[in-house]
Amino acid sequence: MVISPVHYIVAPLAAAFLIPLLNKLYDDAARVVPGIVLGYLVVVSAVLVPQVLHNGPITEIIAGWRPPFGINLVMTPFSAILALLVSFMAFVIWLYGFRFRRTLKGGVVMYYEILQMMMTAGALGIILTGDLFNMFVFVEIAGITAISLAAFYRDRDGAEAGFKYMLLGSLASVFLLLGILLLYTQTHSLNMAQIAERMPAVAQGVKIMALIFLLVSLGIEAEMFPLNSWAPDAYSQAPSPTSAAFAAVLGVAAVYALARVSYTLFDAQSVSMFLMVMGFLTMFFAETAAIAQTDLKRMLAYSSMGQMGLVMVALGIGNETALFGALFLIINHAVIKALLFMTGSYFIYNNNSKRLVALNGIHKRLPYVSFLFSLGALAIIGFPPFSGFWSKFYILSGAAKRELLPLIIGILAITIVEMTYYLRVIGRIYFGKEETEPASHKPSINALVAMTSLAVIIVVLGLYPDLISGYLHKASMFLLDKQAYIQNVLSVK
Amino acid sequence: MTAIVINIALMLIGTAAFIGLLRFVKGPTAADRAVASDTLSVIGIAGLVLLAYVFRRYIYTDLALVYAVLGFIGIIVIARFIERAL
Amino acid sequence: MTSTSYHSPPLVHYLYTFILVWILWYAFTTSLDPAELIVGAVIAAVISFITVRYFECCDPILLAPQHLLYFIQYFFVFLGALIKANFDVARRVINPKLPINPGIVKFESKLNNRFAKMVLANSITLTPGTLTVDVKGSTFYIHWIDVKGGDPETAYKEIAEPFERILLKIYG
Amino acid sequence: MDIYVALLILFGGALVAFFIDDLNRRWTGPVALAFALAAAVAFALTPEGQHFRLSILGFDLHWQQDAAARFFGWIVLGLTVLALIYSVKYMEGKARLGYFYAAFLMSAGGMLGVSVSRDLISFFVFWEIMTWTSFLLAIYNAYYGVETKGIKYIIFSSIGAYAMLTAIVMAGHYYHTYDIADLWQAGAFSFRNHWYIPAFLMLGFAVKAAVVPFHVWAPDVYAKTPMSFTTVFSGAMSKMGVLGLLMVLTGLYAGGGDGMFWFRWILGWLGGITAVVGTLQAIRQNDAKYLLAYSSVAQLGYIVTALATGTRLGLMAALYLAVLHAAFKGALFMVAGAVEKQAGTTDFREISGLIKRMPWTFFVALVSVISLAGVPPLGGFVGKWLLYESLITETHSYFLVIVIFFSSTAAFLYAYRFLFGLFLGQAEEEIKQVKEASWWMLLPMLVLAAVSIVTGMYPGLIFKPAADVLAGWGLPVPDWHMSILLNNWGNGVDLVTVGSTVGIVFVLVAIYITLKGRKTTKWVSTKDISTSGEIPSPQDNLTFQRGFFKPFERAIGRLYDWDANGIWEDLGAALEAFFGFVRKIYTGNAQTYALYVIVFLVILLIFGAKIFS
Amino acid sequence: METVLLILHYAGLFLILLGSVFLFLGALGIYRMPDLYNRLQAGTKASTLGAMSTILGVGLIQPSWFIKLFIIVIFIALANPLSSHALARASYKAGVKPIITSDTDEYAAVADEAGKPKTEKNTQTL
Amino acid sequence: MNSFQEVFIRYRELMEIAVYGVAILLILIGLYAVLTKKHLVKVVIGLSIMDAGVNLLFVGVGYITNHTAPIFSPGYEDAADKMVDPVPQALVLTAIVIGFAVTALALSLVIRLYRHHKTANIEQLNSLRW
Amino acid sequence: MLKKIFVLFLLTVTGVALWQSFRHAPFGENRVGDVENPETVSAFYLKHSPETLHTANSVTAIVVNFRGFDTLGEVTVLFLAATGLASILYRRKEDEEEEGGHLPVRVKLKSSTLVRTGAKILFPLILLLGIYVFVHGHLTPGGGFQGGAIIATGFLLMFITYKRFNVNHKIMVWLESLSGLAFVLIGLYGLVAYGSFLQNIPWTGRLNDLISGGLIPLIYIFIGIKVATELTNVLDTLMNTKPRKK
Ligand code: NA
Ligand code: NA
Repeated sequence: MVISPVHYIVAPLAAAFLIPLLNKLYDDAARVVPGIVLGYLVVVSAVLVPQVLHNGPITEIIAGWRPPFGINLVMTPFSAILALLVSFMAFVIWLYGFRFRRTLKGGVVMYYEILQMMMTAGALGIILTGDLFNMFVFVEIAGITAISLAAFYRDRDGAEAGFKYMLLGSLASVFLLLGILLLYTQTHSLNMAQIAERMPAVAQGVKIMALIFLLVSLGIEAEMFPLNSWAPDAYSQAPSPTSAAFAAVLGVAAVYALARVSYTLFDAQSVSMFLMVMGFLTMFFAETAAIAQTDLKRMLAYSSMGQMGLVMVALGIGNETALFGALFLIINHAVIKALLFMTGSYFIYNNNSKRLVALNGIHKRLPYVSFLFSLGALAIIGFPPFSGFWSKFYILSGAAKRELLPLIIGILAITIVEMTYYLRVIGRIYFGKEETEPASHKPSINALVAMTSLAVIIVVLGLYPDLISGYLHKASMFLLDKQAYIQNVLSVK
Repeated sequence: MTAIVINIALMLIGTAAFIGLLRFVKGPTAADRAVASDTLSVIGIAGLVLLAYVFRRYIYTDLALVYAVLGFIGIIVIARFIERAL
Repeated sequence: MTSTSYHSPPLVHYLYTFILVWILWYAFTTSLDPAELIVGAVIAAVISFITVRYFECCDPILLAPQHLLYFIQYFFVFLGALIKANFDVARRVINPKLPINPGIVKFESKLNNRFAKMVLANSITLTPGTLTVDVKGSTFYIHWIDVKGGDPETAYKEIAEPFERILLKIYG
Repeated sequence: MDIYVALLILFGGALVAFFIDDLNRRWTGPVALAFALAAAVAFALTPEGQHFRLSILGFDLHWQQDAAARFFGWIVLGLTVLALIYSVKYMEGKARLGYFYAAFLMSAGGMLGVSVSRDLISFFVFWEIMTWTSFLLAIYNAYYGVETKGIKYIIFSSIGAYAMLTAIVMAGHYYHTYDIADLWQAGAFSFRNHWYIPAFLMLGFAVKAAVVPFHVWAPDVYAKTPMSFTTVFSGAMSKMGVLGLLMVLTGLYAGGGDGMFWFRWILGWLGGITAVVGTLQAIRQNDAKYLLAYSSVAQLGYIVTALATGTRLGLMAALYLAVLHAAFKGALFMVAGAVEKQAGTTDFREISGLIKRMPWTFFVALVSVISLAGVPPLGGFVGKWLLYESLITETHSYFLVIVIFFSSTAAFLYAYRFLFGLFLGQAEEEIKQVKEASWWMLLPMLVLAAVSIVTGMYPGLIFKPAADVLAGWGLPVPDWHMSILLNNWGNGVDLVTVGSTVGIVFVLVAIYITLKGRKTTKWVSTKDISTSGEIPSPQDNLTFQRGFFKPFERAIGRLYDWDANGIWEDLGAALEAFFGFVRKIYTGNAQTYALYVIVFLVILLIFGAKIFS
Repeated sequence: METVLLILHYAGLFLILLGSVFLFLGALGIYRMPDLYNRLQAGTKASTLGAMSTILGVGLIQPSWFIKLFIIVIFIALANPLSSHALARASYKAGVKPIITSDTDEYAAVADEAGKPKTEKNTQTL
Repeated sequence: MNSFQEVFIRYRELMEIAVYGVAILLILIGLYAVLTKKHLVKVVIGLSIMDAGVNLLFVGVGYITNHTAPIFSPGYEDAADKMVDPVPQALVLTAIVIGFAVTALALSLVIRLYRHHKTANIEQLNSLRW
Repeated sequence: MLKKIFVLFLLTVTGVALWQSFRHAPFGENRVGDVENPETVSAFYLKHSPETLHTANSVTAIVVNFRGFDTLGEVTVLFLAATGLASILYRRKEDEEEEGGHLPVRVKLKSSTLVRTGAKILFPLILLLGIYVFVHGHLTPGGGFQGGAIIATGFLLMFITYKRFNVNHKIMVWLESLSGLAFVLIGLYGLVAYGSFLQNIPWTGRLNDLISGGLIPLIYIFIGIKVATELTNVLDTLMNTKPRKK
């Protein structure tokens, strides 16, 4: 069987259905199988991404019906890179958590593993599908897993976080359905390429209504202000590997959906201002809320929202430079935020507390973890020579190309806020006065490997961004080229 | 003749459904609403069968059957809920 | 799909359930297409396997010819009562000022069979002015729209007797 | 040897130092020092004029070993090596040495990188590296600094850096290049084209050079950082601001200095005000470290004023003072560090009479203070001379001269206080246990003192590379001689003669005082002083040093009321309060959140046609 | 054959008409009757017969549909009184008081066996 | 014969109000419950009502006057051009199932919240804020 | 009060906007277009459902084949909801202690004997109806989801009438897993044999035969089994969470 994009979806699905059975035969199946699957997805990416980057987009037909009549998966350079990112991050997160969950008992681990793996499948589906309604289905897969995982822990306020996420997520799906239905009534199609092709003929009023419904819906998923109130709760209550996946898997997919809808279905110009303003407000409100947090995971959550805001700003700026920056930032944020959640989780685990105060002087107990956390913090602020710098620089350059001086100043002003709270945490870690010395939980070897590999990526991409820049350029160019997408999808026989 | 009768029947059933709906809205207790919806579901089954005939589609009778089953179980569940037995 | 906490029922029950379900399948499909019948047989076998423990309504002995006659008799008695009941309803609905004297009465039924009791209860519900509120053991509690006498004997006579007479012949 | 070798050595050394600390804490310092020395050697071996180009993400990074790179590079490396020698003993026994030395070397690498960068992107990258690593060092001594003092530094630095970044991306957009030479060529730094490009760049450099009102971070940070790094912090890192200003000014002057008058006036006066504010604050400090910190602010003010003149002598003065300030202020911070290490404190009220306990340290302090005060025959004098010359004869800024003169005169007060407070007067009992600092610490101090002495007689040693810098960047170059100071009227002063004469007199007087002083001193506790008729409360510190310059403070008291620090802190507090208010929108109520969604939806539905047209 | 079909047709029409009238009356019943139990009385009887009659009527008009429609009728006959009974029982247990004018409420004593407190007025609403 | 269908044609506007209007009204009613009801279960019911409205809208949009269900059962084998749009019906099936899944999940969350806080009042559900 | 007025205002705007936008798709208008030369997906499906797939119910053809990928996702959503539900409501020792040593119970009170008797009779009938609905998914209205749901309501009826009616969880897990897996495997068979995931076999029988539509009925049967077990599971979990005195 030749490797094709559909494996991204089918492998996790088959595994999810199989795990309950295997778990009866072999105790650890639930923990091992997702790793095998996610590892396989990385392999799939490793095979497919170069193909896409060199030979152009792959459109995979499903059920034998060519687009626009059947559902199809489209791997453009943009989605291919994100698919690689998501599957890789999911694998690393799995690796990180492999021994972590030993502490949980019995069938609960199985639920956890299935949900965590399927969140990745949902995200991949969102990224790969070429069909609007199919995207809705995958949004729901991702959403349901995310809600369940946010509510996973009993001793936290998980259910509350889950309920809030559920409430807003349900509104999101209602609006998404309304948007899809409106587009369907006007274009008689669900295939994104064909909708895009027929869009010019649609009456302006309906077009805008559909756009509004889609934007609000995807805005909720992509943590756009003021629709993002679920995020801090969900991030902070979920198990740490899940929090990492929220940032590195789910967030990536949500932003992708936002980009695809804005750029392919609609005119990038018409949403430009909206995305810039909302992205900026997202940054502003998230970072200002983050600075006063007393809870580490909540602080990281607000920080994630801030980064998503910046991505939206970049999507709004909309030139190739800014899109390059956006894509780079998506990658950086996925890697760095995952690292921060992973390391932060060991702080929490050791302190039995999520409070920042508990971090005082923790570097004595967890020197390497502290080092990695600090590295991540410096990188996410965008200090050179870490990778975060380049993405920010490109986004700013993109803004400069549109001569948006106030935007540049605004972004940088907010970055200072972000910097402030991250550096305070570093200060606490290294210089805080330690109160007590509880028993240490040193990171296990698999977690160390996972965290270190992310740190290496951060440094390597910072020092040698050209490792991926060619691909990113290709991807961002392709995102801008609406006609190429339509052409590629609809010409498939 | 046939058309007239069918139309009268449809109108009667429609009016019946409307009156049932009034009771449903009025309540006053949950049990009263349950009674209303019980009757409504039976009215609905009859209406469905009649419509199947109007549209000359045998396959619609399946809907009536399914609706009958689901309506019945729904009322039993509501009854159990009303007596706070769930 | 269901738990196996009871001892397993006799084979004839399986067969009996199977046949009933298969007939029902035919009623659903109303088709003598061999494919349908074969598939129906398979399904009926599966269902009879799952539900045989619960499906206890009608012993095969009920299919004996004399019982069939009683059934027909019951049907007509019931139909008459039903139509009567409906005109009664019509009367009351159109003119709700009719004197009503509601109350809940009870009586003892002589029936032992659960299915028979259910048939009786349903019949009572569908006949004029009465509604089965509950059955506990063999005591029936009936909401009676126009109570003609509070004592169980009167109630029994007025409400249950015509049905139970026939039912006792079948299930007695 | 390629230009990047020194940089690689420094950054690699940082990594090695960080991890070697886990193996053996005693190796960390020497290893770091070895790397710094290696870097210095590599830098020395890098041939003049060598270019290094690198393309990252399509940006052409350009590093060059030119006169400016050598000039500032040697300030950085020289101080770094000396400070690391000093550190070996100074930091002995302290915690987190891997962290300290790694940040130190990276910071040095950043500064060296800034010195050699000839394009704005690598300039900015190195600039940021130097900034965040120095932040890590600024918070080294106390976590509590992170919440207030240390964070102030990084916030101000980042405001500056991001102003620079804004300018850089805008310049990149308008001129399609980041190469500094090309930008000069294109007139990118001219106010006429896009005023904010030069303005924002200079804002960034001004913060690093601690120009008022962006100076508030400096005193705390200079005083709180371990002294071995403060040496570099104040001596070298602030010079990166000078380098940047010079770079922008080069562009400005190359662009014909269009409408420059007002700008130079502003910058000059900012420098002057900085000098005055720094001096006045230094005078009232009770802690030697804070005194030196404010003094640094003041000294940088002179340099900025000198830069602002834009004249031959002024620019020369700026570069000359940059080196000298690195030398004497580096030495003085080392002195403060030595005192702190040996006596446990640098608070004048706790300490006095160290002269007998730490004579070598005193010697370094004396030489450096004289140089700082700008008194002949030491190096500082030459810088002041050039500055006055430039202001009087070239730009005729007489008011500014008065300001600078006031500041220089007032500087005597704190210079005196520093010497007296630490070293002179009577030694308390507890002071008598104090020993002279280790030779590892004295050696770099003496080297720096020697710089002040030698340049006092042979300023040409600095004039030459400085002139190369100016010439290399196409700026006006004054005539200069190895040891003769010319004024505009053609009269010359032979510094060697002056220097030797004063030196001999000094030695004689010193011997006399030492011999005589021993006999006449009568011991009285310095902590038992009358309170001028007021009844002291038990909390009052009765040390006589407490009210050292009270009369002076009373005389200029009003000036102290205007406290930039307080204003910034109020602003910060107000911002945090505002942020705290803003985050209340996350009420925790799920229904409110749903309401937000619908309100947002409705706003879009109402105004959608406008928003998405 | 034709005639038979015609007769069936008209019989069917009659049943449909009759059924829909009873359905109407049933609905009227649940609307107009004074208390829940009386509404159930009226609603169940009329709607059961009405639905059965209407459906059988259609079955007569379309003989090929008859078997399936007959199944529906049997189901209704079985299930509808059952559901009414279940509702009556539940309502009583939930404390919905019937109007009793005959002084006879034999059920009151036993309905309580689950030990649940009876409320004066049922306040439970959906 | 089918005057029922004639009604559909003649009063198209009316039917539009009836179908679209009711669907939209359901969405709004659900939304109202979501925004104002304090009981968690009522909020969840509100969401379900919204779902129902959207589903109805789907089906309504797919309807074509005088056309029949898109099932080629005996007698209708060649009636393809007389059938309503099957796509929204297929979509709505998916939407219903997903709506059910979310509702079930929501109820489970309510159960846990109730067990933990001993209340189902949404306003007392704010341990996570700011 | 003010809040309610505000909410009503919001709802009014939303309602008007929805109404206005859906007026652009007039009710009852034929937007499908020419079925013989399809321009829309709907027309394409109406053409190929009987012609190519030989599937009478074109909705089923869409659900299972044309847009079968959606359906796979949908089945997954259901599966994940059941998993999530279980992960949210699983009982720990601590929970039992917190609740004062209560055991889970499905229904608190015994149900009416009449309903119990009725349920026993109706149970097989409901199961049969459910199976009928999904086996004839390609011929009549309904299908795997509907049939599965009907079966689950059959179990629901038993759950609420019998305290001790329990499903065998082991069998449920097997059915659930295998039916889901079967769906995926059928899809993979299409991928391997004909080049695209979920592609139907070329032999699709005769329109309106029970055995027609190629793999469509087979898939729908698996979906029916999966949905039935899944929903039953969900109901079981939801109903097994009430505490009861020991
Ligand atoms: Na009933
Ligand atoms: Na079907």
